[in-house]
Amino acid sequence: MSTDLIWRRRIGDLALRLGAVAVFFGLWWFVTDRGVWSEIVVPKPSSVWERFIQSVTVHDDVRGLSGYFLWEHLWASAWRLIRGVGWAIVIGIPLGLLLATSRPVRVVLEPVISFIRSLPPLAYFSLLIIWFGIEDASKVWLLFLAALAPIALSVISGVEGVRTDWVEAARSLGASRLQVVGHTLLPAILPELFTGLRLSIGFAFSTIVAAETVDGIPGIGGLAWSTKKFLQTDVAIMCVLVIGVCAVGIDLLIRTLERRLVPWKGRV
Amino acid sequence: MSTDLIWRRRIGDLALRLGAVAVFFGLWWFVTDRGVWSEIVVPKPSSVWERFIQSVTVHDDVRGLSGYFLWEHLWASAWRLIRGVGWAIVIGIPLGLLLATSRPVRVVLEPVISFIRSLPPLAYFSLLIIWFGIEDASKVWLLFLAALAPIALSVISGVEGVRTDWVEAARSLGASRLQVVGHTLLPAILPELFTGLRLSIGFAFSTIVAAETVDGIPGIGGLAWSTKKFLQTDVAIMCVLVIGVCAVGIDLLIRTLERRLVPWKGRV
Amino acid sequence: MSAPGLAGLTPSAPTASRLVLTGVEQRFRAKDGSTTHALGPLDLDVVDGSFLAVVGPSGCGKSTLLRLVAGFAQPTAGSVEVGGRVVDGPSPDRGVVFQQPNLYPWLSVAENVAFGLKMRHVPRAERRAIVAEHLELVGLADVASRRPYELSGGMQQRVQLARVLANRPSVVLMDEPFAALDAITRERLQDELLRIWRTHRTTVVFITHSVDEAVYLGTRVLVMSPRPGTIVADEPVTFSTSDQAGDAVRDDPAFIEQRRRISAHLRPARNQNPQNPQKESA
Amino acid sequence: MSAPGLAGLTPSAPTASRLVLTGVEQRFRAKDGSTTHALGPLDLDVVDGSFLAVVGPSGCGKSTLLRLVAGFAQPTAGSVEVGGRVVDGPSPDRGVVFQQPNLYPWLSVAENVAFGLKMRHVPRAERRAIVAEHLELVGLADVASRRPYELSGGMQQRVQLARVLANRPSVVLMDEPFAALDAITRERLQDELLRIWRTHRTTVVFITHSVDEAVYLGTRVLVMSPRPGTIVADEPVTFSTSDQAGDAVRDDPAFIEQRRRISAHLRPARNQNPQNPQKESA
Amino acid sequence: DGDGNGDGKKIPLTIAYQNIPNGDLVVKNSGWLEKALPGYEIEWKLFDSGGSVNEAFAGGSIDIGLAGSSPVSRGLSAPIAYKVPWIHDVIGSAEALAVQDGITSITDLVGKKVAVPFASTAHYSLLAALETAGVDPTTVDIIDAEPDAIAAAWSQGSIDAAYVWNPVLAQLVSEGATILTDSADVAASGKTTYDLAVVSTKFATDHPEAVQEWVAQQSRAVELYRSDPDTWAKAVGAELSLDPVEVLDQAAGLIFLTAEEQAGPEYLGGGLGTNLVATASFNLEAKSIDAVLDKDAYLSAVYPDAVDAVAKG
Ligand SMILES: Nc1ncnc2c1ncn2[C@@H]1O[C@H](COP(=O)(O)OP(=O)(O)OP(=O)(O)O)[C@@H](O)[C@H]1O
Ligand SMILES: Nc1ncnc2c1ncn2[C@@H]1O[C@H](COP(=O)(O)OP(=O)(O)OP(=O)(O)O)[C@@H](O)[C@H]1O
Ligand SMILES: NCCS(=O)(=O)O
Ligand SMILES: [Mg+2]
Ligand SMILES: [Mg+2]
Repeated sequence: MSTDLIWRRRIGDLALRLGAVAVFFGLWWFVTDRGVWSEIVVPKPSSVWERFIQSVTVHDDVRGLSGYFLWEHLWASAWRLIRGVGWAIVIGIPLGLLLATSRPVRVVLEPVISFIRSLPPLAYFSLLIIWFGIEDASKVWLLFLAALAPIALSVISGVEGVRTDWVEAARSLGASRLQVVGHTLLPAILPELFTGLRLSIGFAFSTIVAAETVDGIPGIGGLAWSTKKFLQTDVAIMCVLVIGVCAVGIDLLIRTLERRLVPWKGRV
Repeated sequence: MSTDLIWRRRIGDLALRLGAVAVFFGLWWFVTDRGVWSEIVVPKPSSVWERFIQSVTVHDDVRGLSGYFLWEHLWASAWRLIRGVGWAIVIGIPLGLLLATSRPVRVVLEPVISFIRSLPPLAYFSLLIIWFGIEDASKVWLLFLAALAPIALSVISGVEGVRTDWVEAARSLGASRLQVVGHTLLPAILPELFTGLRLSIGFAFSTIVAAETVDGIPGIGGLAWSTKKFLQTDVAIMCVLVIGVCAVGIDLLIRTLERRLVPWKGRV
Repeated sequence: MSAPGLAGLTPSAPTASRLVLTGVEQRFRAKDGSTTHALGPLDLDVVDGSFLAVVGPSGCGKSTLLRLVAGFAQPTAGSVEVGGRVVDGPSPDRGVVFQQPNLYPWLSVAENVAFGLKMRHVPRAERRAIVAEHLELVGLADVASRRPYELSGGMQQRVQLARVLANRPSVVLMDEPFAALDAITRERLQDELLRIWRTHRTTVVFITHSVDEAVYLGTRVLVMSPRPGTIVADEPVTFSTSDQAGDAVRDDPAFIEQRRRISAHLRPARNQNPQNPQKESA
Repeated sequence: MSAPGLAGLTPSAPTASRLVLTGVEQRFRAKDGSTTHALGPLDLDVVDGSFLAVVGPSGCGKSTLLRLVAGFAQPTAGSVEVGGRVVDGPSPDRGVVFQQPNLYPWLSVAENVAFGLKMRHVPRAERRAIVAEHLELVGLADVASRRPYELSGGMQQRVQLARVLANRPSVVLMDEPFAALDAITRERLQDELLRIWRTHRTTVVFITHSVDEAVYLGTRVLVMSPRPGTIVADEPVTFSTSDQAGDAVRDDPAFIEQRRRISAHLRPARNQNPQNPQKESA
Repeated sequence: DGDGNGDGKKIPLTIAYQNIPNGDLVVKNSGWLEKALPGYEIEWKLFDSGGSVNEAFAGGSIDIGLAGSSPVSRGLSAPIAYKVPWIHDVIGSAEALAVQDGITSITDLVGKKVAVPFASTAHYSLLAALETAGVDPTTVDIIDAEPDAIAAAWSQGSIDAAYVWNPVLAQLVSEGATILTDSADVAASGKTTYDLAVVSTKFATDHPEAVQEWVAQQSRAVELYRSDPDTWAKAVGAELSLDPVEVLDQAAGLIFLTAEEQAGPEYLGGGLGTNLVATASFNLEAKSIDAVLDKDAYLSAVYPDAVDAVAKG
């Protein structure tokens, strides 16, 4: 495909997406203007915009919202997310590989993992607090637990789907069991791993409010949670939009990375 | 493999798992007996067991807990889960296929999906309540939204990984585009679909408390939530255990189903 | 035994299977930006009912050519026409036997063979008859209910063959279909293929590495140069249209002579192979 | 040109590559509970440095046999020993060229060939030399940096061959390695293989459908019966150990006679084929 | 009369309740309302906080609900169209500021970590207590935490103080916390907090008789508390899965008022309206709302008709 065509396609994509965003805002404006629903639940785009402006400025002697600028909230949450997802990757990939390659480990640990991943964070968060304190550690743990399962599970599923002759070839070329894992299984499951990673990050994002219900300021989820309790729905919606936009951005990034790192997907 | 061997292996697995469960309860009993943590946060196995007995009996003229027997709570939640995950399957698979096979649709809808799946339920639940009322509909919607993404995403990823020559063969054997989707893509992505389904159900389980924070009785998540606020941690832990055990059971079931339906996994 | 496939199925496009390639070229773009000139420029006109055998060195673009005719890819330059219509995608009129086995693991062997018939809504009873017939044709009636991954490589290729023939396409494109077969099975399938072709006079494009096979089966043999594949020889052949077969043909001095000539066409081509300059002196 | 692979690499097990199969049988259990008797019972004793060529009808258990020797599967009955040790898993001493190409798509062609060397910690410079040598051997030096899925089927098989030979195993197991190659490339690679084998005297098990190839390359040719595969003929051959090659051998009347004899062994075997009872009368 | 509209179709009445040991749970558990209002299809919905009750009202899903005075004043500022026909309880020692050893006065809280469920009555009381003591709230590290998280954080030792209600409060005390001040003290300085009933303006206008009947049953529960606390506690305990003794312990920190008492000038007769205005302006100062409405909006939100009628009847 010519570079020209690639660029034309990219611009087309962008136009389509911007169009979709415009439609979304148009609809939002329309229903709130009509007063279909109470402003407390569905605030106007304009009030959300005002909140956004407030959140990045000093107004009435107040810095941003709840004492922090938007980017401070965002960074606090992002740093928690990075650690949570980071640990999930660091632990989840070896764990998944171990589970997929060792039967006794799988028999015991797979149910444990499906147990843990089904537990509602809201119900066990206080356990994390008593173990890891009310500070960031418990939040990072919660995000880690949310992010772990998709990664571990996709590794397991990926390994199960790896062509046996790839593994056999590696073994008979002199790869040790460990080398098979590192040099054959790991690259072979990259497509699944990327899906797992995307799901994992999405889960972590959607858990950010639950993680920040306790001592969550600064934090974009904590801000959403506390302002929602105060019926400042416009702030909460702004936070939700910010969370969503960040998540979409990261997702597109991962997709691009995937296309670069797994060019053979669907071609073998 | 002989039937004999299969049975011996199954019994071995069971023994390993029961052993793991015994270790878990042993440890739990040990730490609570030592009083390592406050009983309010980590109750004794015995109090949880008593709560369990209460939950299935009439005691002091009270039926079960919060006016319902355990199975009534469980069924209320299960029915919500079934509908949520059911819709997620019914919508998610065609949606994923559509996204994977139509570029313009994907360009617009894929970001929308990654947007939605990253949103924290706690932050947008009130929107669902205002749209769908306080009854089950809003809860089912929440569970549906939680369960949708893993299914849709694994379908997309699966389709991207399908061998092109399978599709080409189908086309040149006379399959229409729709037939390719139904007779080639769908069976070809079964392995990914099962992973997506497992993640999806797990995620729905872990959202059950968030879904039942409002008007959640009867409901196992609602029970956990309301009693936890009252520091009846033993009830909450019992609920969490019940949720976890159900989730593990369903997961094992799906695994078995997967092994039956996708015997070719890793062999092509 | 009646000719297989006669049971009910009429060819999807009984006539008009003439194949015309005009200035066809194929280039591939690698990730690093470099371009591989895989094929062409190629001009070719294959009349209805021909049996075109294609031989050429490994990597010269034979599969690429087949994929263009099948409609799996669009040429970088030039056009491909089948039956007067420009090829812009796959069609059941053009059946393809792929170089690698690509059966569906979720279907049994019989279901794999029935796939095209089912897609085209052939009634169940008829379908079953056609499948049985074609499984016998390739000698695999006894493994009808097995899954492809339980078959040997050669068996899988035979199932693929049955799957395509059962569909009775008006053009059959075959990419080294018999490469994984032993001599006996191979000769038997060659004869069966010939019989089917003689009965239905479908156009066949047949890629092979065996010059013997090409001369035995083809009405026309195309010899391709190393990559980028162009035509270095294009010879008409008559043995397949004679009413002889088997060793009667293979021992025919005319056959041996033509085989020798075509092999000779391949040999110099080989020496021009740009991939192995060091071999030229050898 | 020096013999490929000489650059530094010593065979992983210089001697002791004798192959002993005792009462080997292989049965497969299908999902539906039925059992396929794929192979055996088979007794075989192959001395060090033999070139064992195996021919037999499609689906007779040749690949199954190879997989047992490779250690990818355990026999249902009997035992497989290589160099006096019971085979209980794959080992780099036994290099395997698979019937289907199975290169790693995340590695370039050169990296695929280097795979085994890297796993065995051969220093980078040495590795590079060996890889270059073997890519030249199979005529693919110019596609070293490409990805496998950008190669033709025959090219992929050649890369697989280079990958195994570069690793210099003491036993080489090859499953129809040249089936996807044109005659010229095939003959050239046959001669190269012979040269390597003559230099290193590794034990080779070579599955092929070409009796010509079997007689040309083997020191011993095994003819197998249809499934369940057993030995119907076991003939010593001497052409590969003579110092002749190419047409000098192929035109040798002794060669032609042996080829004819072995083909004859295959023919009756063919007629007993239980898979095609209806063909017996044909 | 409460017989509905006579055509056999029952009028829906959706009630949002919370798990607070007061008369509402007695009414629910004993089924009094269902008997008193046979023409109504009554549904009880459990809510976890005044905040979510407010949201449900905004969404129009609720007719009668329970929320603290702080969330109610915020709801009125929003504005949500509801009125206050009843005071479930006046919060006394049930909500209190529990502190770790070494903190002996409110001024000691400066620089300390104090946990409180944001947007609740306790949050309001904490801020009020700080103001009364002349402590700038920004100098205190006030963090948001739900009661059970407070309990966990306390045992883990990561907070210095918490303003919270029972049973967490009792738990903190049993783990060595001392009570520095409670909502009764805060009330004495004029910042009383309540658990209030709210009824949507529409429902109150359409079915005043139902509201009156509802109030009558609530008043009956208060009377039961005074005459037969054990029966009262048993009903509440059944709802909360709690021991009746414990229920009575917890209820001791709340003040329950009969319809007659509520009709007086201190409460629905006038005092409550003033309190709501004050709460709203306090919330504005604390920046937890953006603007206060006209005084009348709060004063007119008090709906004394039902208690008046019940008190007279
Ligand atoms: N995994 C399996 N499950 C069941 N049956 C199998 C399996 N693998 C092989 N078989 C059966 O074993 C027999 C021998 O297979 P094998 O692959 O060894 O044949 P082959 O001699 O290599 O044939 P070809 O020349 O076609 O490659 C076949 O009949 C095949 O159907
Ligand atoms: N997707 C691709 N990307 C880049 N190059 C490709 C691609 N497909 C094929 N090629 C190149 O095009 C050339 C022709 O390939 P093709 O598969 O047509 O060869 P062939 O004649 O069928 O060879 P063989 O007999 O080995 O199957 C080869 O050099 C190959 O490397
Ligand atoms: N007692 C607190 C109740 S509420 O303020 O959350 O409604
Ligand atoms: Mg090819
Ligand atoms: Mg084989």
